[in-house]
Amino acid sequence: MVDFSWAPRSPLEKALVAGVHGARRIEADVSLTEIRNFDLVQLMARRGKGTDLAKAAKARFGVVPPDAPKVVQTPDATLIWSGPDQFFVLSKGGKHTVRTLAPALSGPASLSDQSHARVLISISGAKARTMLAKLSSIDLHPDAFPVGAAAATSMDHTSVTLWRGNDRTNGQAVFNVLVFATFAESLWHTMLDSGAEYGVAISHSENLA
Amino acid sequence: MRIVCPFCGERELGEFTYLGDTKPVRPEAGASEDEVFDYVYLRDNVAGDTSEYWYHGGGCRAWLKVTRNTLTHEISSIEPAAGAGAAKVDA
Amino acid sequence: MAGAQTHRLGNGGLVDRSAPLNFRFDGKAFSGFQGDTLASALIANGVKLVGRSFKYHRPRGILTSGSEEPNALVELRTGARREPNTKATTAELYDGLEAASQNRWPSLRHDVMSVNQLFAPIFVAGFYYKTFMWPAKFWEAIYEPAIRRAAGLGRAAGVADPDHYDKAWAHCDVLIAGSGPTGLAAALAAGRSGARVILCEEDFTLGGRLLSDGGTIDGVPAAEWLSRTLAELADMPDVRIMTRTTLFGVYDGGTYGAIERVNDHLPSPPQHQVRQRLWRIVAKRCVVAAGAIERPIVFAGNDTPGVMMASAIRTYVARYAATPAKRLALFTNNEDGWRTVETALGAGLQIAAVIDARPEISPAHRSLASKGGFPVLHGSVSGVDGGKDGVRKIAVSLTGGARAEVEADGLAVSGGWNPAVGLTSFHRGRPAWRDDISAFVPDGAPPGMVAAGAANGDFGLGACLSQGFAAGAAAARDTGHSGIVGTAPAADDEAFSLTPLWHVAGKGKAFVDYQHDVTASDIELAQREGFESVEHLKRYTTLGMATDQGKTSNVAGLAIMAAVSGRSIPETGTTIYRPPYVPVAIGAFAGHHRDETFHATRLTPSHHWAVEQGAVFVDTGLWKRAQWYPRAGEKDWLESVTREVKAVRSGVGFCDVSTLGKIDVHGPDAGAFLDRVYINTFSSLAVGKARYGLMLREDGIVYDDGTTSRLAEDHYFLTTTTAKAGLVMQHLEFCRQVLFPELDVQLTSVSDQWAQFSIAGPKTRDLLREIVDPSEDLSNEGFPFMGVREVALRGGLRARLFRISFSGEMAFEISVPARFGDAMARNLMLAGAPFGVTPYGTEALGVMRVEKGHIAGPELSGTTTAADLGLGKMMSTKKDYIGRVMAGREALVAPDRQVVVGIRPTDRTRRLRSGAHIIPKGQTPGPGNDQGYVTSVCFSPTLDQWIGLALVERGRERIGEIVHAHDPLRGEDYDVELCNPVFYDPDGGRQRG
Amino acid sequence: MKYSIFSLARAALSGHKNWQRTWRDATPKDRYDVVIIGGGGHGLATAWFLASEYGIKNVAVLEKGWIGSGNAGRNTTIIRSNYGLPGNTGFYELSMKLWERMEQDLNYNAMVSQRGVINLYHSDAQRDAYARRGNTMRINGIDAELLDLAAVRKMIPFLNFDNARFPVQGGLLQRRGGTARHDAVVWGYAHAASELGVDIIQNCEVTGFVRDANGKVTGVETSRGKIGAGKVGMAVAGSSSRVAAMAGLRLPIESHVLQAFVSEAIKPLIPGVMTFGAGHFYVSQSDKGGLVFGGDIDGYNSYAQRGNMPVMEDVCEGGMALMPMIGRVRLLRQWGGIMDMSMDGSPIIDKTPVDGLYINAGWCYGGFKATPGSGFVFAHLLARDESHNEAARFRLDRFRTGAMIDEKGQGAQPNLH
Repeated sequence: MVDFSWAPRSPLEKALVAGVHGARRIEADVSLTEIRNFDLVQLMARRGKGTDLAKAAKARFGVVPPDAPKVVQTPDATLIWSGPDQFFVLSKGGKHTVRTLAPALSGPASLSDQSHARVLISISGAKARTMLAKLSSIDLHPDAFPVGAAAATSMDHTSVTLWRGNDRTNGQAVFNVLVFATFAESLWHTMLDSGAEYGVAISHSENLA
Repeated sequence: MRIVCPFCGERELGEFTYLGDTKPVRPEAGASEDEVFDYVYLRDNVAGDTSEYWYHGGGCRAWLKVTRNTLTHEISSIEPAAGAGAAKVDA
Repeated sequence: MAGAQTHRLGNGGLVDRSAPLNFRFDGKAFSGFQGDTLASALIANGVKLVGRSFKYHRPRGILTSGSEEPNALVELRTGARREPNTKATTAELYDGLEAASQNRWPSLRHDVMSVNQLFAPIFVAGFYYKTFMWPAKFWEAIYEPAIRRAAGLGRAAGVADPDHYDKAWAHCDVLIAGSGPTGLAAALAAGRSGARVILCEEDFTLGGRLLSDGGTIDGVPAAEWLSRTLAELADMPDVRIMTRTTLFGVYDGGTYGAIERVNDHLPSPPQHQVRQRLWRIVAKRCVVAAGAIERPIVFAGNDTPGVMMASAIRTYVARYAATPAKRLALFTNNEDGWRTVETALGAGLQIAAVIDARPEISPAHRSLASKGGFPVLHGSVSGVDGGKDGVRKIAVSLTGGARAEVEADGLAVSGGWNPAVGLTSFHRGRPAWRDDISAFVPDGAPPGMVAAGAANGDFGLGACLSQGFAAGAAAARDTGHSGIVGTAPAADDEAFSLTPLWHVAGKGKAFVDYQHDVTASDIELAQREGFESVEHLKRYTTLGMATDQGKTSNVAGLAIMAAVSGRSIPETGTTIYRPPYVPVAIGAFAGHHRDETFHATRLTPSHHWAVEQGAVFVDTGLWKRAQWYPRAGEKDWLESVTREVKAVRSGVGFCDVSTLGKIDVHGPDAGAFLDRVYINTFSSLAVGKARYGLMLREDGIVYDDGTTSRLAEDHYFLTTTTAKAGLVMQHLEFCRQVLFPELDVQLTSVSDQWAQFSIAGPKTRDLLREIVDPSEDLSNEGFPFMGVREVALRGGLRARLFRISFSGEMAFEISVPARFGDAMARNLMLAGAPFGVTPYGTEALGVMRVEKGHIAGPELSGTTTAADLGLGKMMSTKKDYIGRVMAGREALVAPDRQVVVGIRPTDRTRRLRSGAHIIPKGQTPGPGNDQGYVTSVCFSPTLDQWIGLALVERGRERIGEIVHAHDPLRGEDYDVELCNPVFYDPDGGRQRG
Repeated sequence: MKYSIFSLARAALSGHKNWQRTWRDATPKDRYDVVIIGGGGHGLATAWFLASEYGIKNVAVLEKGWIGSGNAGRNTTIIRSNYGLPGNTGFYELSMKLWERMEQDLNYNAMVSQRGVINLYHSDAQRDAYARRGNTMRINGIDAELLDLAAVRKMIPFLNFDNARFPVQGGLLQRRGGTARHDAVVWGYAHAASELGVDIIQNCEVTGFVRDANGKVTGVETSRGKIGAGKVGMAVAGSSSRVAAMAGLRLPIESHVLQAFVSEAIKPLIPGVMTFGAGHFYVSQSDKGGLVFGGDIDGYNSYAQRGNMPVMEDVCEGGMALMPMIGRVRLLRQWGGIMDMSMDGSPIIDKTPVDGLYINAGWCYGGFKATPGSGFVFAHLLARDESHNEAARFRLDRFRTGAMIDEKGQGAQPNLH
């Protein structure tokens, strides 16, 4: 009998080369970090069960899930609006998976595992907004897209879920992008091209920002 | 063109796909061939305000009813399709 | 060594004399300064002749100092970066710049094509519509090639553009076009209000006409006010000022197009930088402060090098300290032209005379003339004596009929000013005529846009500042910003008086459209021939269609048409204004999307493993799919594919089929929902079972197919074809949200969640038993055909297993979360090694599906019905579903439709090709007996011959008939037998076994 | 007045003072045998064929603006007959044959230039579809050649063969395809029809139909008064639904905007017409030197005659994917025309359910190349009250019976054709 190993492989495994891309500066003005190994569940309210879902989610997570394009943080999960009466639960470590959420939530909602369907990229740096302006038609001005804002949108003709996490300690904004896994390498290269003139610091991480 | 998705806010044209006039209503089961023909093929094709289905496929995937002027492209109102999200609609 | 700048003033101007720049024009070395344009540098070097006109190849000089320039077009840069038709008046000088004149041969001074001037009596507007008709064949062979060679302007590089472009979005409350006094005042007011402001300036220096015309604002010199204002704006974080950026178009919903020439002022873009950037600016309000364009007067010889717009001469002298003439004459019909005289005198130039078409001039100007010692002639310029080296003498018709002559080496012309009405008219708004300035002003601007200052027909400096300020403040207020704006900057208004004058009758060609060589008499001819509508005029004479978009010619042209057709100018009207306001590089509109990054690329979960295996990939939509896996020693694709098929049919193989669209259909009404979208029934499908489904469009034609499984009472897993994945999702959402909103069903795309592999061949179970946990029952009884369930894999992972077959073999599809797809491919190789497992690509997949008679893309052509595909029996008669009624129309159920049938050549060695047509045997092919065509073919290793599928009229009734495959495109004709489309294992025993 | 090099030379001697109007400026009469609504290429061609082929000269062409101001003056000037479905194939070839003799027929140089049309293919599936189409053409006696990669490289070496996202594999070539000077086609038909007595009436907008007691159309109401007619033919693509609505008809047509673009004039760069098979881009170069190009329709109903940026960008992206040598060539003008997008992508030339009213509509974006053919078969229908053989499938009721002519296989979704 052969021994099988089932090592997960990120869709960016090949494309992501840690280090600096593009212009060499003292400090790269854009940083791109892939966050690996997360749990992502999509919840969609059943017909007429939007309120029930909100209640059940409140009971499960301690917070009311977003009913507008926003994210809501809990100590161990991020609830991300993904459309009317639907949201994602993003977490680490197997606490919030379809299996663990279903008992409490499958009454008012359908659940669909998206953990492998997306790649999560975190973007920050002094020129993060400038670089993103090449990809996103959304207004990312701090007043228009504050911390906690989210959007189901497209970047470079590719569907993404975008949200603004907490600022870094140096005050720089952090933008998180969930992109479909099979498009990830392509969008990644587009991001590198877009950021090259500012210098891009590339890394990956196991930690949610 | 910018379309204000009732769920997402104002978005760029490129995120949406156009389908057509909302006026033709799919006939109930048992309708005649003539009625279905009318639904599938005939259009008022109005020059002026018209209500249209648009799909926010590049965003929240909601189908929208958009009232738009075909002479000026100005949009005067937008509402979600009856069954967008988890909206409850009686049969 | 570069020549001396003979025509540069000793001091003054905004050029940086500490930064000399060398450049070449037509191979000759010159020098200029930082801050020059190519045009100002040429003028500083005394160059007058810069180009040749389109039709007559007349010698031409620089006419203007901006993007309205019709004459001074050059090929800028060399090699792959050569840019034809570049306006010298907007090209920034850089060290090492190389430019060449164009549309001339062998040289600019001696252009053979100027012989065209001899034929000018024949080459009138539209002459080509009246001749070159006989003999018919001569058009393509003789006339047209000659015309094409002669036409055109500069030469494109002819090789791929080596530079990069990108595109970006910007958002603001108030967008301002132009940084002259109007635009800056608007920016001040809007910025102080707290609005987000973007100001776009075409030039590389901010200030607009202030840079040339100066003046006094708020009691200080304009330059001082300018620097103070720019400093204030720079301190406002939400005011963004973009130089070298032209607002070229306005689109719906307040979306504006702008082009930023990021690095055109350098020889080539620095590493990692783009040449130009296309901006899509979303603005709630827009203030058009784009100024006005001075217009020429049409008179004989008005195209002689050295005849220039009066304001341009001011710009060259004041801003660039370059002198286009030593002894200048002015021909004006308005007060503003005189400012050129003031500037010229201030710079020490000689004024030969002022020819003023107005009946009266002001006392101030009269005393200026006597102080300057030059005559003021009341009348018009009726001719210019000169040539490629410039102006020598100017003929003047004096009011009252007498004639005079003026000796000068330059002639400044001012026919008044036309507000830049482009942006405000791009939504088909027609500008309105204003008699007091004899010009069109904006009217019917797109929503949210206003024009102010000179762009609105108010030319005085004071008016520009106050209007701009008010417009900026109002725009900010409209967008919810009400900060304290303070008071508007103030200045006096210059006097403005004008006597309309468009055309001076005279002997010799008088040009309206310089670049296209449209003369006043061409316009008269057009009117005579009935082309008096302005759109006809434009199309017949090509007036206004040159690279300057008629900025200097349109109004004069229609004024002349108005005069000859006895209508007023407003009655004559304007043509439709078309974006872009200035020509924009095609590369900029494409941005990043060119070459290999034209479109996104989708990769399957096992892509990089397949690359390691040496797979050849094929583009399927956006996907890269492994097409086959060549092995050393195989001579062509056919050998590889044949090996792969044989390996599957005799052993086991696997193929990544993750590209299929996958949709989770959840909810208590999921079954009912699927019943309405599929022609067959899914509500009756048992949990743990899969079924093949077919969808129609509402018009009754087949839309898509796929296998859909029931994973739970309220959960189906639907698959689509690779091609239609996104469209089916959209269609199903339409059904869910619009057609059947009463059904409780939820849809989620899970296409990217699952890596899915087809494992096929008689040894499939052997392989699977290696990889699946031993506790799982894979026997025919324990896991029957069309069964579906979740299984445990060795090593702890869970997978979904579907017993479905596209190849016709004993087969399963296995799916695991996508990040395990790579491991799955590797583990299948490991587990299958003892059984000779063979990865196969889309070609082998295609071969096996043709052998099995399954339909795919070529048969799902969007014109075939379920019955055409042999699937008519699937159409339920017990329920309503999308497309049911329309599928019953008479022509769609006619007995003579083309239906899917198998074909095989009567000569077993014969190769088949898709696209051949089917003709009854023994008949001569013609439209009357064209009975169908071959949709799919393959070499079947199993049958050891080529086989195919075809759509053939009444095909199923004709099984066994020999027909003719007719392929004239490839010169092939051969007999084929119509046969059962299922070539392999027709009773399906293998896939069920 | 006969046009020729000799008449030009003679005219030059008199300073071109003696040229007459290209077409007479007619005032409407009370009644015509046939009134054509729409002074575009199709309407004028119909009038000319009525007069020249069918001997019906008491004809008026009513134009609400100036002739050729609709799609005849807004297209990208391509002519071709490379269609694949019965109905289209023969009709467009009839039209092509009429192009080939147009200038001699009309005594007007419309610059019909058969420099070739090549449709590039980028996949085996696309090659097979083109092979099917090309074979259809050949079976119908139309020239077609299937070129492989080597042949395409030789013919148009400047394409991106080296680092393309979707590499070119070959092309379907129709050498007889090409371009014609669109405005000149309009003026040529106007000139020739006017010479035969047809009244061309500009600035005459039809505002309604005059019907008799039986509902038969007996004339039109216009901005210049009532005009009687034996028969009324409408050739108003872009406005078909609006005009038909005046007669109480609803059509299987939607109006969509199609943008077109022209670059600055440059020296000859591109030989014939090329279409990109992996994106929305087609291009030719005018005799004046501009690259004339276009792509997909904007995709939403519109009567605005202008488009938006996404399509503009999409088209230029296609251009840069196919031939990145045009990166530095500048786009000079952009405009939009309103297409009669029919429910199967093919035209309608038929009687209508309203007696006396005939329709010529639904040209999608194929109207220009059809101009002479459309005029010919519409004249036939108006003169004989029966469809011309080559237009027999362009029936209005084909959607009801299911006999669609759907080249793209997109179904009743006009914006996808």
